[in-house]
Amino acid sequence: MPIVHAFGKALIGGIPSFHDGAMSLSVERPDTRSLPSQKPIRLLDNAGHAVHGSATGGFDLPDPATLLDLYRRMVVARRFDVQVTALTRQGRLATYPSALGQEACEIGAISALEACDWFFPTYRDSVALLTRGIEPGDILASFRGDWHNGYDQHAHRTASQATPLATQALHAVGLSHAARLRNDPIVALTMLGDGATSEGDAHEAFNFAAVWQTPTVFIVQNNQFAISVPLSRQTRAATLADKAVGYGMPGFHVDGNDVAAMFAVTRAAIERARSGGGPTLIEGLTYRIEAHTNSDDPTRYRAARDVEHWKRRDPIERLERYLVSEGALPEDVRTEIADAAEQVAADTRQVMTAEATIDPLELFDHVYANPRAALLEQRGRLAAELAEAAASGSTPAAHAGAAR
Amino acid sequence: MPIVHAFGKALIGGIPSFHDGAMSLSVERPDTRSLPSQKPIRLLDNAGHAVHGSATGGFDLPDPATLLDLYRRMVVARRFDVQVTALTRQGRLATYPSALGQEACEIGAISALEACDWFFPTYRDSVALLTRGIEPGDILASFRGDWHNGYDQHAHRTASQATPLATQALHAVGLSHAARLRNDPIVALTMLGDGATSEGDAHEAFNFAAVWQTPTVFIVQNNQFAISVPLSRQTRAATLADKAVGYGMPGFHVDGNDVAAMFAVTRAAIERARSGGGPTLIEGLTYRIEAHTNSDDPTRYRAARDVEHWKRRDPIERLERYLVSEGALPEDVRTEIADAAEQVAADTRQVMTAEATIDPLELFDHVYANPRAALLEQRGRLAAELAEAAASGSTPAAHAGAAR
Amino acid sequence: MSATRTDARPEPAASAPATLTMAGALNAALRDAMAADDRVVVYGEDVGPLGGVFRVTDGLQSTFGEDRIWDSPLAESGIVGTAIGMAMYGMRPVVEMQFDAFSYPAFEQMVSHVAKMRNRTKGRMPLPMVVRIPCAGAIGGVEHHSDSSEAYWTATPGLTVVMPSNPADAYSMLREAIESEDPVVFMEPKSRYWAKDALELPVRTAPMDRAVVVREGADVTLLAYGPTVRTALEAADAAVAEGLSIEVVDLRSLSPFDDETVSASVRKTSRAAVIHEAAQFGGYGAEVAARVTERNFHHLAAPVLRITGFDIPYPSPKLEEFHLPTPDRVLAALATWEWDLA
Amino acid sequence: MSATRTDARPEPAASAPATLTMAGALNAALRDAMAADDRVVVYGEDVGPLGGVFRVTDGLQSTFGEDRIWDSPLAESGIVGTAIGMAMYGMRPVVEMQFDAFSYPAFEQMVSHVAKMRNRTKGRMPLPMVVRIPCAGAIGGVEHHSDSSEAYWTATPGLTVVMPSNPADAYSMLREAIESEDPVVFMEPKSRYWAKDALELPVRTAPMDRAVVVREGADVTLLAYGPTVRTALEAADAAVAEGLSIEVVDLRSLSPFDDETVSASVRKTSRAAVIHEAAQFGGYGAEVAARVTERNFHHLAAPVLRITGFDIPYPSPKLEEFHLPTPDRVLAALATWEWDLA
Ligand SMILES: Cc1ncc(C[n+]2csc(CCOP(=O)(O)OP(=O)(O)O)c2C)c(N)n1
Ligand SMILES: Cc1ncc(C[n+]2csc(CCOP(=O)(O)OP(=O)(O)O)c2C)c(N)n1
Ligand SMILES: [Mg+2]
Ligand SMILES: [Mg+2]
Repeated sequence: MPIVHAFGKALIGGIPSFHDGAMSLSVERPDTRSLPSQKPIRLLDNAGHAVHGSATGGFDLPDPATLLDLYRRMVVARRFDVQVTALTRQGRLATYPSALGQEACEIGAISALEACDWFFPTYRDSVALLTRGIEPGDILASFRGDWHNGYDQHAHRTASQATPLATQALHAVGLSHAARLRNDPIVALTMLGDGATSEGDAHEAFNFAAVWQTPTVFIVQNNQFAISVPLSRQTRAATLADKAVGYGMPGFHVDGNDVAAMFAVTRAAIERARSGGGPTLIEGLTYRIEAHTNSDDPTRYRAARDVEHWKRRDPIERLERYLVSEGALPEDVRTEIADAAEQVAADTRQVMTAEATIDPLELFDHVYANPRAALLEQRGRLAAELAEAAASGSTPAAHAGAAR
Repeated sequence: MPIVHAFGKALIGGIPSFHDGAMSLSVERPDTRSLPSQKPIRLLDNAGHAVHGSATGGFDLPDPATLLDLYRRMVVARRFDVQVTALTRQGRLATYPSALGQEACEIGAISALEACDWFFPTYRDSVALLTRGIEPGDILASFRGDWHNGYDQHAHRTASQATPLATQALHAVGLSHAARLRNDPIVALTMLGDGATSEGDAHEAFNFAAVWQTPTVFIVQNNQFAISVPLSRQTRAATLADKAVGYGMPGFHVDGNDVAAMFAVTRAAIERARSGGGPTLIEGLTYRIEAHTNSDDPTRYRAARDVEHWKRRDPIERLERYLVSEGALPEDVRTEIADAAEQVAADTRQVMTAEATIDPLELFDHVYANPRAALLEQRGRLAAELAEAAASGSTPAAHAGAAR
Repeated sequence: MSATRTDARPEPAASAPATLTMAGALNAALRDAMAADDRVVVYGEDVGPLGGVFRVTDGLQSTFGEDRIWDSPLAESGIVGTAIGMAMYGMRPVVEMQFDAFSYPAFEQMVSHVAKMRNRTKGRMPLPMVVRIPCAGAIGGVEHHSDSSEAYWTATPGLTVVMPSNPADAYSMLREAIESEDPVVFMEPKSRYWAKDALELPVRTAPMDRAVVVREGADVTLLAYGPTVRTALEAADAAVAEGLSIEVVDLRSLSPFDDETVSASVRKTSRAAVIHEAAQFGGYGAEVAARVTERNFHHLAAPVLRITGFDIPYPSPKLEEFHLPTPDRVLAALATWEWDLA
Repeated sequence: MSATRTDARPEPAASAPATLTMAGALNAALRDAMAADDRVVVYGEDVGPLGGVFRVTDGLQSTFGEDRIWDSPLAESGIVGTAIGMAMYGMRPVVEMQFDAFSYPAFEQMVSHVAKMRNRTKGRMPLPMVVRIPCAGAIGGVEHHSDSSEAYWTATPGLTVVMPSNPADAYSMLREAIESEDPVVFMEPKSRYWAKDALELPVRTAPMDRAVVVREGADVTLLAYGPTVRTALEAADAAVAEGLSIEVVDLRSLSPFDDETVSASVRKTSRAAVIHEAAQFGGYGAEVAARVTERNFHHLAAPVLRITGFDIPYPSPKLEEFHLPTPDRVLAALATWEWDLA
């Protein structure tokens, strides 16, 4: 994807450290710190009009080809997400955390990342994985319950989807620091939720990245809820991007339903990181339209009208309005994109309806590089049980019933 | 201590939360956020002259009586600290973390706290405990190795000196929140080091305090080292007070060797907290003149000239210069203060030279409210061993030798 | 200085027997404890309007208001650390960790402070607080939702660790935990949240620190707790056909361990096995086996068996059935004993 | 994509025997590992110019530079969490936790990721990394400086946990830990840092996962590790006078457990005791006692004894001598056995 980006115009001038041991009190350097804009950076407004002036934060609207590509990815992501939620309702998955409504945040950010870069996602970010080229069946293997992780992390340069909140942000910092030590010009991008910013690990990740000046981009997807807990119970900061100040790192508060802004700001941060400029914190302000997961009941904690309010700010429709008004979304392209999305949905249905064969004996195979004697004994006992069950014609399901 | 304080003039206007769920994108409130001043707030300069203008951050110099009292407390604190370090060198204590050079930070902050308030100190803050009225022997019992904590926390409203870094900050938040739920107008003040701000617990404490609007005051004693690690490896922020921005909490960067400034800013924060205004983060920029503890060798990681540089910024001399120039430190008062300090040193020597009697059987008495049968069995075994040793005339020391 | 109990009320009159799940019994226990003592406050992640991801706090916020039960920021060390401060003030906080694995960020606060505060201060600063942990697996949860963390807590002197296996105990033990002067790790087996019993509330069962013989038998003692009590009882039922008489002890209290009840049973049957979901190596069953053996060696006809999960990370939903101890596996394990040596 | 070993050098020729402390041997192991493989990086609190609070990394920064060994910000979860990322890239990070108790903030990263990453990814994402933990007590340390944390790690499937007791093993096992494809919790008994031995480097002792019989005997097997190996050997010396022949096994590897070596010894002597500093309840000795009993029940003349610290938080410096197992206490414990039953 050839991209024109806004790097250089943004207010992300270097923030040097003013402390070097003994001399701090005598330092009289100019104060280059700045607060993130309180109004989210936006390149397209909800009506699909290009935004001008200070609200853009100095970032340029990506070119039409890029925007069309982002549109395509969002449409596919949405269709996939809706399909997986439906499959989950049908009981084909153990759980699924939907990103419906967050496509601009997910796709804008991940599309700015190159294939050589690393991505450290959460459970919420399946659609970003899809955009990154991972097969639906491999993404969903963990949510179906086959194994804890279903794709080859190295092949896709994508870590497993982290469940323990904010833990993966530290992995991103570590990996990108290692790359930097090797003069390998890659960047690590990690996503985390608004709730996750409250965890100690988020703080430690921001701080290590800033002190080590690692090539890391932190995308905080502020969907305004942590399961049932609203943002007002999570932070008292004016914006989550404000946190960047405390680490001496640039922070951006971005309209997370504007894929153009998310893309442009993330791209600038990635290039900054790649060129040795250190980490950036980007907050995308968005909204989780679906329940937290299928087992959640959001009517207990938020009003239907809030959801309706945010549905009217749909990120895909916004870009569509712009593209249509620019004549950049001809009917045949729109149809072709819709077909591609249907194809992904069909593939997803197919792979998720087929049962994966999982060998229970594999439980013992990957715990250590070299099998331990005691574990092999245990493996032998399960093998004998399975053989006996097979001989007596009983199915593993009998097992399951008893275990529950 | 009757005190005139500067509350109201300081730039600590309320920072409301701009997030309340669904409506965030449409918020257009005035931006009341502000960055802490990068130049530390100072009321007395190093020459002992009163500072005027913006450098004071709008805080007023405390009145002469207050300053004299602060002087007295610092002199006593210094004498105590030097005495304890000497006793430690003589082997009377297992360890002692000195606060030499940090007296303005320690005493300025703690003197602003009322007796009804709670204090949550670290291992570094023995001199603050002394100022709070705790007996030398009770403060030092833990460093001598008698028991993990030697004073009555409730009597002094002072928690034990925390070793696991930043953990105590959460206790302070919890206690002050409980008090607020009870409409009990007390404040909790906690101290932590520059290094400790890197821990996840510091972040969680700042955040819980800000979200819950607890009456908590955080004093970060930035002595520019965490054992051997300089501040530049701990943070890239322009000041540690900058961290406050990310929590929507007021933050102040203060000259930690100016006891007047430390006192005035802390007092304002305490009053703000007491009147429902929520928490404040105060960074005192100071320097650790001694080694980290007696077992540390600072020549390995810092230059003698840095230490000399900071010795010339001695907090006690600074205030003394001011008081003398104002004619507020008559010779008889100075002598009286010096005598009082010597008396504390003598008391400390005496109590630390005497051996405390410690009953090993007490090891079992406080683990649970009600003794467990299995623990009583173990107690019985130790009692029998001790009885046998007593009968055979062997001393516990034989034990120690064998155990090491 | 500390919070005073300003609102102590008499216990409500016993209700008519009603069918309650364990989640419902826990909810009732919290409700009654909050009504009885206004020092009791409840907080954690999603415990407010949502009522907890397992609905254990359902409806409590609308009854007691946000000053008694509220949603905290999402940070477990923060939750436990602030609860310590609240207990220091004199409150009786009851905090929730959403799953075993999400208590790990609070590990330092638990081990370095919750467990040690009373001892550190020679009893002057007790910490009456309860940390509720929905625990263990068998609910088809994805990774990190089915850990068994009890071995971490039981290895920590200063912590009291209990785990009910049924609704009546859940109610009674949670009330007792909240009334305790000591911090209690209160573990709630997730797979039993929906187990039902007919109960009259407020029910008080055996003291929280006692094990209970839940089924008498002559040939072997099964030592179980939480989710495996049902496994043991089912095995005992099935064993009847094989002519084996199994005694089942519900340990209830993991720390302290009720040596008296357990040893009495083991001396009667001369054989014991402990059953748990957690991995075997270094699991809580090791302590059970070691101390039962120490105290009853010459009464044992065979080594104490450990029937447990394998020594692997907890598996994905489709594989957990192969990992967990089942009644069949219990019976198969018993069959390996050299019975003729008895 | 991953770091490649660009700088592999042949091992240095064996040095002339020199007297080395355990701290010195560990330092040499780090130095040689860093020289042999430039994927090895070392970081943590105070490991740079200071050389670590125990001087284990003394002088390494001046040799290898700040890109190979550096001081990190003060946050243990951050240290372990970033090490995971570095290992994912292909480096071999060796990180230091300053004391056992200060590893607790890293607990979640250790248990939820370090232990689980290989298994989670079906072996596609191994984590070759070492977490060094100066462990245990007996150094007169104030609170939180003398914990024994091994039971937490050994209860966690996926972690390899080793503890050397002498300089030669310290060198050899640390080299092996760094070369391992799996994450290793490398525990260093603080009280043995200054223990000396004459060594020729680079020394390679028994494989890291094997226990070693360090003293042969006929009547009883003492199972010890780290600081208590010395305790056991001293007890064995003293027992000679009493006519008791004690065999001492240095476990070395806590997880995995070397059943083969231990069972062979126990079957020979028919009696075993395990010695550790940590509290008994739920301690690592429980696993040792349980599995030795399971595997050798009919060879045992008496229950496996546990000679350990009391079930209390680690005491203050002046009281630790009463808490720790001493040779006297070992002998007294052995004397409680009913020897005539053998
Ligand atoms: C350490 C930890 N604590 C608790 C949980 C349980 N949990 C899973 S998702 C979630 C809410 C996360 O909210 P947020 O970070 O805003 O992400 P979102 O789900 O909104 O994308 C919680 C509490 C967890 N996964 N990890
Ligand atoms: C959680 C934790 N990690 C590590 C340590 C070991 N340690 C004790 S003091 C110290 C340095 C603390 O530096 P700082 O917070 O700046 O306080 P100072 O000692 O300078 O007052 C370290 C690393 C600890 N006590 N707790
Ligand atoms: Mg969220
Ligand atoms: Mg410091």
